[in-house]
Amino acid sequence: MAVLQFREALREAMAEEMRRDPDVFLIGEEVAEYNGAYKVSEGMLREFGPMRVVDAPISEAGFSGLGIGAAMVGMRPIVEFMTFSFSLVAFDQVVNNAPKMAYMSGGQFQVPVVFRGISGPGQQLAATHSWSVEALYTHVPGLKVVVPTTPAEAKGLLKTAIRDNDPVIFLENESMYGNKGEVPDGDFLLPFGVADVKREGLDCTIVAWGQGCLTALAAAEHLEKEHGIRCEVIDPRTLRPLDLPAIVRSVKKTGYCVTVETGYPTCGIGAEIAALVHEHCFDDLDNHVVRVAALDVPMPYSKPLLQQVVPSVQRLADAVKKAVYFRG
Amino acid sequence: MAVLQFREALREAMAEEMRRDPDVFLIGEEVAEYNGAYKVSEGMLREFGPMRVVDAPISEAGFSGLGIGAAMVGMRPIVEFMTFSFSLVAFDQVVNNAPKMAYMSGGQFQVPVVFRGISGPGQQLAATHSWSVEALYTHVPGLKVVVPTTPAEAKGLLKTAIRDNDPVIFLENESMYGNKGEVPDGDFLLPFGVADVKREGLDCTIVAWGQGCLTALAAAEHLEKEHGIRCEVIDPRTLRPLDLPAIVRSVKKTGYCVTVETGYPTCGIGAEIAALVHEHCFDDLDNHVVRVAALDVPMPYSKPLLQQVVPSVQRLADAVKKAVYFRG
Amino acid sequence: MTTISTPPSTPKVEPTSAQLMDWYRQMSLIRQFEVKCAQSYQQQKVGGFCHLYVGQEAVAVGSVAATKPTDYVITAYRDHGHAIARGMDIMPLFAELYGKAAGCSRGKGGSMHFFDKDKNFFGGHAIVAGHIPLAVGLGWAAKYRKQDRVTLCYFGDGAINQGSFHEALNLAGLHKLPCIFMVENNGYGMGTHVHRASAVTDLKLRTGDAYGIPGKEVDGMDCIAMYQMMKDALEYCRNGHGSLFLEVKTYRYRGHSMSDPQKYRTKEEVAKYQEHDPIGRLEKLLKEKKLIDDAKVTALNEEIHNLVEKASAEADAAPFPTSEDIWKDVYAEPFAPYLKR
Amino acid sequence: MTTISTPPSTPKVEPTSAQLMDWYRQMSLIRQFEVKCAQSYQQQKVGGFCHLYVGQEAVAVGSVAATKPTDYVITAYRDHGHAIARGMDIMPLFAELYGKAAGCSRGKGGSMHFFDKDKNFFGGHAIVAGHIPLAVGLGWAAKYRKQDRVTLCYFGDGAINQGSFHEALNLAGLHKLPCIFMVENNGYGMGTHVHRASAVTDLKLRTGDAYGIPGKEVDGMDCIAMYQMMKDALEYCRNGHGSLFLEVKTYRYRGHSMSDPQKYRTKEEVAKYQEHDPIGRLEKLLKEKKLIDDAKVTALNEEIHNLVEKASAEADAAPFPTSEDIWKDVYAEPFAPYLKR
Ligand SMILES: Cc1ncc(C[n+]2csc(CCOP(=O)(O)OP(=O)(O)O)c2C)c(N)n1
Ligand SMILES: Cc1ncc(C[n+]2csc(CCOP(=O)(O)OP(=O)(O)O)c2C)c(N)n1
Ligand SMILES: [Mg+2]
Ligand SMILES: [Mg+2]
Repeated sequence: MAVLQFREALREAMAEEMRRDPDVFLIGEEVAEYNGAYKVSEGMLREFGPMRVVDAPISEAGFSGLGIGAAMVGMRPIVEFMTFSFSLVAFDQVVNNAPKMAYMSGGQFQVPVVFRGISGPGQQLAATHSWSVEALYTHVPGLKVVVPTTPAEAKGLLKTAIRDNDPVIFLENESMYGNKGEVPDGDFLLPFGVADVKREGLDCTIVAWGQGCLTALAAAEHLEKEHGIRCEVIDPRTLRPLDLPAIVRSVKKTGYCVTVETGYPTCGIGAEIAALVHEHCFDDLDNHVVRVAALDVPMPYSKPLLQQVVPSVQRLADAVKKAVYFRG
Repeated sequence: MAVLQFREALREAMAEEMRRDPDVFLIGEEVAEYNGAYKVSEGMLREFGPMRVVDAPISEAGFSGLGIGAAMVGMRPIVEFMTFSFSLVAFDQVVNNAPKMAYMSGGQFQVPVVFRGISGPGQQLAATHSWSVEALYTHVPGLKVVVPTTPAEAKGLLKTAIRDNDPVIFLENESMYGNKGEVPDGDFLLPFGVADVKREGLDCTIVAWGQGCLTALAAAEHLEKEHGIRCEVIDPRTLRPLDLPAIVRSVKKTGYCVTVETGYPTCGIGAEIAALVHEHCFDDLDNHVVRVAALDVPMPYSKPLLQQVVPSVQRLADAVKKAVYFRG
Repeated sequence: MTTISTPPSTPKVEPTSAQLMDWYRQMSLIRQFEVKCAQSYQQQKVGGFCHLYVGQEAVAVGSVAATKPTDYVITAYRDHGHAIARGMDIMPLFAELYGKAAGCSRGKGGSMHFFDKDKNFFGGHAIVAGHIPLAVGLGWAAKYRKQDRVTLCYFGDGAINQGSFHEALNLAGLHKLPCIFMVENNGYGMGTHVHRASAVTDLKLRTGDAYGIPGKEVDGMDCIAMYQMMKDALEYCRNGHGSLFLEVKTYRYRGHSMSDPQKYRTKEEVAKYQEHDPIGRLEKLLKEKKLIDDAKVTALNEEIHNLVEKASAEADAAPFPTSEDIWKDVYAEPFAPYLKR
Repeated sequence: MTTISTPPSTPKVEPTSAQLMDWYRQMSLIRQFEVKCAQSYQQQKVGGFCHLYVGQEAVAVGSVAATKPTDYVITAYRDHGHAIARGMDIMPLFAELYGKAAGCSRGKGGSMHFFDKDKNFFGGHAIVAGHIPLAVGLGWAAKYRKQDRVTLCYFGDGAINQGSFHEALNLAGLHKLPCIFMVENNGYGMGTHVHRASAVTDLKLRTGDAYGIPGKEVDGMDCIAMYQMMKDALEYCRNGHGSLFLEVKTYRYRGHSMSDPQKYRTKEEVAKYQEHDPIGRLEKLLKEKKLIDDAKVTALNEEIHNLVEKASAEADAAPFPTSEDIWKDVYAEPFAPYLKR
């Protein structure tokens, strides 16, 4: 077990898989000579050379499609979006060609491509550069959507994603790249569709992933210390497939459920989970599911505004209190 | 009051607004010389000429952006997508440049553009051509999303959309273009954010719009005749802004709520409405909100399969029965 | 700028009589297939959009004839001709059109989405130009694996104005990928003439200075010219010179799709092109060469007619997919347990 | 193909001494603004991505100088220089960088999103090439309204490989819109040299045969050459000849953004370009013309320095937007009642 940064764990996963399987290659903007805009692929060009670590022009639709086409003949491309905000210029490739090829060809062509990169609001990048794309992509059958929270998950889930035979959307977060954690050496894979109970508790279930999960853990800590509210934090880790049983199990225990996400509130992941939880726990809930999300506006640049738009530990904690105390 | 086809009502709205306001023009593929792929703009080239009814190359990102840019200087472009499935190659323009310009410029530049066209599964067009885009666009603050159900609404809402100072997504449906209905002459405008009670009932609320609303009305008819279940059908008409009070009023009366949509079930409009209804009617609901949507798969071509994937009158009726009878 | 070395003008390979006969047969088969397809569409056995290849037969037949089975072929939604030229049986094609389980895409794709992995036929794609980046990926894979495979990518004149065409060709030019980009310029994108859609209508010029990909023009109503041009083009790509862009001048006799009133052109215009009908031209040559006579032509068409009728009938009688098939192939695990059901 | 009539090579207009002095002042102002901006970034008064214009000053100053106030100007995220050249006050620019309510975009846009409606400055756009179709829309509006306005659209060498560039230029070429597309070729898209991103590196060639839009090259380190080329270009567009593509050879001295280690180039390379520094070159000329001397230069820079410091301090002292402002301008109704709150 080594202690690695989140970005190092991602790099280790990619490098190990590339050593294992010659069909795996990485393509994206600045991934090679620049060593990655966020240094995730640092040193990989040196080890694997320019055919396997490939700098792409600013042509997201072009190189996403390149990855999909190569995947149709059994290669396993890792397509890096500098941020998933830029995947929107390649949207048709990602939501049509990648997830529907298997179905439209009657199962003849699988598309084992991984699209990975940053999602979520960064440091004051303003409206067009601050997308949280979970909801957009989880909406689409044929895609799988993965959001690691810890460095170990970053490695274990990315290795699984690369070996998976379906197109995988793998969402990372700039503010988490430097986070450190223990990461199992070698062939460590985590399964899709299996949630992780990041913190146990009896009073309220919080469903959160990635950046939002760290917010949830901090809020849970605060709530227990200051208010004696013991939250159970469930991290789905993959939003599609979703480990609904794990969420339901927890809600049946606590009777309360709060979701948190950095994306827009309308038709978000929180809406889906709320609908599902109400469908499966109607008689167990002591209050409706409470959703915490970014405010319903484009991301502003100005720091004090941005800090209010993105869900904070305080806003989440207040929401949990409101949820569990609402009867009186 | 004339009786018009849905497509004629749309044409009347556009023509009237173009006569009123020289800044209004229509651009899209085959809208001019071909008279529209679905004959919505038939005859408009003759009346308004090639500068105001403009055939575009197959460049959705290009001509969407053209519309947005022209709108920034006060023109009121109507951009027709032959179907909204093709808006996905222009996604960045529609979800970034259009809805965020006003915010990012501190209110200096409004974007009064209307994007209109077909949404929803057509006649066996298969996976890439059968998108219901409501959820994708309603997700995005800065956009308004309109879905007319009757020819009168088609005219009244489109005229409002053209005069609106924000970008509007206006969703039509191929199978409804031939539908006839009474349409008020002249300056008839319908406000955004005001739902219409399409059918009154005491037993169960069905929230539905566009194609799904017609399915809902048929199902309501059947349910009352065959089972004495009196459904109230609420048509929001605009999904953003959403007339939540109207929905809540109805659910408080009926105690049951079912949503229906032709789009994918995950993170759909149904999920949002379900979450909202639970938030606002927790103590009034006798059962959780039930969602009916397309099955969670890409649209298949084969007719018998497609008919099962798209919500049918039967499937909706069964869902309502299951919802209201679930206790015993 | 990157200097452009155009294909070597080697003396043209002369096709054998057997080849010519084979092409004549293939083109006739495609045409009769399409005629039957139109009939079945009227009978509502075919749904969705249906784009016929009538008039363009020489393009698919002449170009595919020059390829190896190991080469990759990908095209747009007007894909019936390419599929047949690539050697796909017509029964599974009819079955696909009729939405049957025996279809080449198991009834999930329809007219616009024919696929055949064994034949290295990568579809059948309905989003205009959306498949061109996929072709670049196929070319990339071949280069990466050092395989002797050329990717042949067909698209229409209307596709040239899509951003994905631009991004794909720049990538192909940049990496000198073994790809042949073939625009079937039939004059129209739906009802819009090239002159009204493309700022530059001499399409073969659009890729040289822009992407360093040489452009060549060829007569798409002449399958021999198609074959010879493709022979050179494939040679050029196999020798690692990079990509090529071929502008094929052709014409579709039928409407854009089955639901096209065709007000944008005159009957005379259509008739003018039909004078150069690719099948008629080859037939004339074969008669001159005494390879066929009227009797033989009648017999051959008779034989093809029967083949087509038989295949269509078989497909018509074949079963539809089952409800369970709805859930199949959404993910690689045939029945993903986690789908909302 | 559409024959290309290139701009008339009219005898070059010679700028007046007053103009030269003004440009020298503007370029110096831009540079000092950027230097202060870098300093404030280090002090974390500026957030997000911040792309400096140092080295490219002559491009914005020389080109904007040739425009009328009624012309439309739009650019990408490296927009400080263009905004200043267009005559925007620097206090609101600093205020925008510091996220203040007094910012030119009310603190909502930041460095990449400067806007000024009164100055016909349409931003400031962060999605590479995403603004080029907007420029086509501005050109369309001018033509539609029969107004004498030319749209000037700036973007970088990296933007050329985006699909939206392609779709936009085809539309502009097709409708002969009064648009000048100016690529500021500073050699790099982030850390990627043009040679590694563009199949054809002689960028001025990429639009002629492809879109019927003539391409011209100009020295972007020489504001006089910029001005003269733009004079001709504007003339060409105003006379209804259609669009033009100008490849401007320039160079950025600083990193791509504030967080760029610049391992992709050598100090020597940067130094080589700095020998042709646009400000230094003009200063030399002005001295030859006896319009300035060292004393005057020092005084001028002193004066600009004080201006910059004063504006920055004012902006720094100005208030942030309020929580209510979060909800403002999402929709045209300043505070849309129906937003989820
Ligand atoms: C992105 C996109 N926009 C629009 C369409 C609708 N559409 C289908 S075919 C077609 C015309 C294409 O013409 P061309 O490329 O010349 O091919 P042809 O039909 O002539 O073979 C159009 C506009 C589409 N399928 N995809
Ligand atoms: C669609 C998109 N992809 C990627 C990026 C990230 N990005 C921002 S600037 C840049 C380089 C652009 O280079 P160039 O166009 O030459 O402009 P310059 O920075 O040199 O002025 C990249 C890759 C982006 N903003 N948008
Ligand atoms: Mg065509
Ligand atoms: Mg550059």
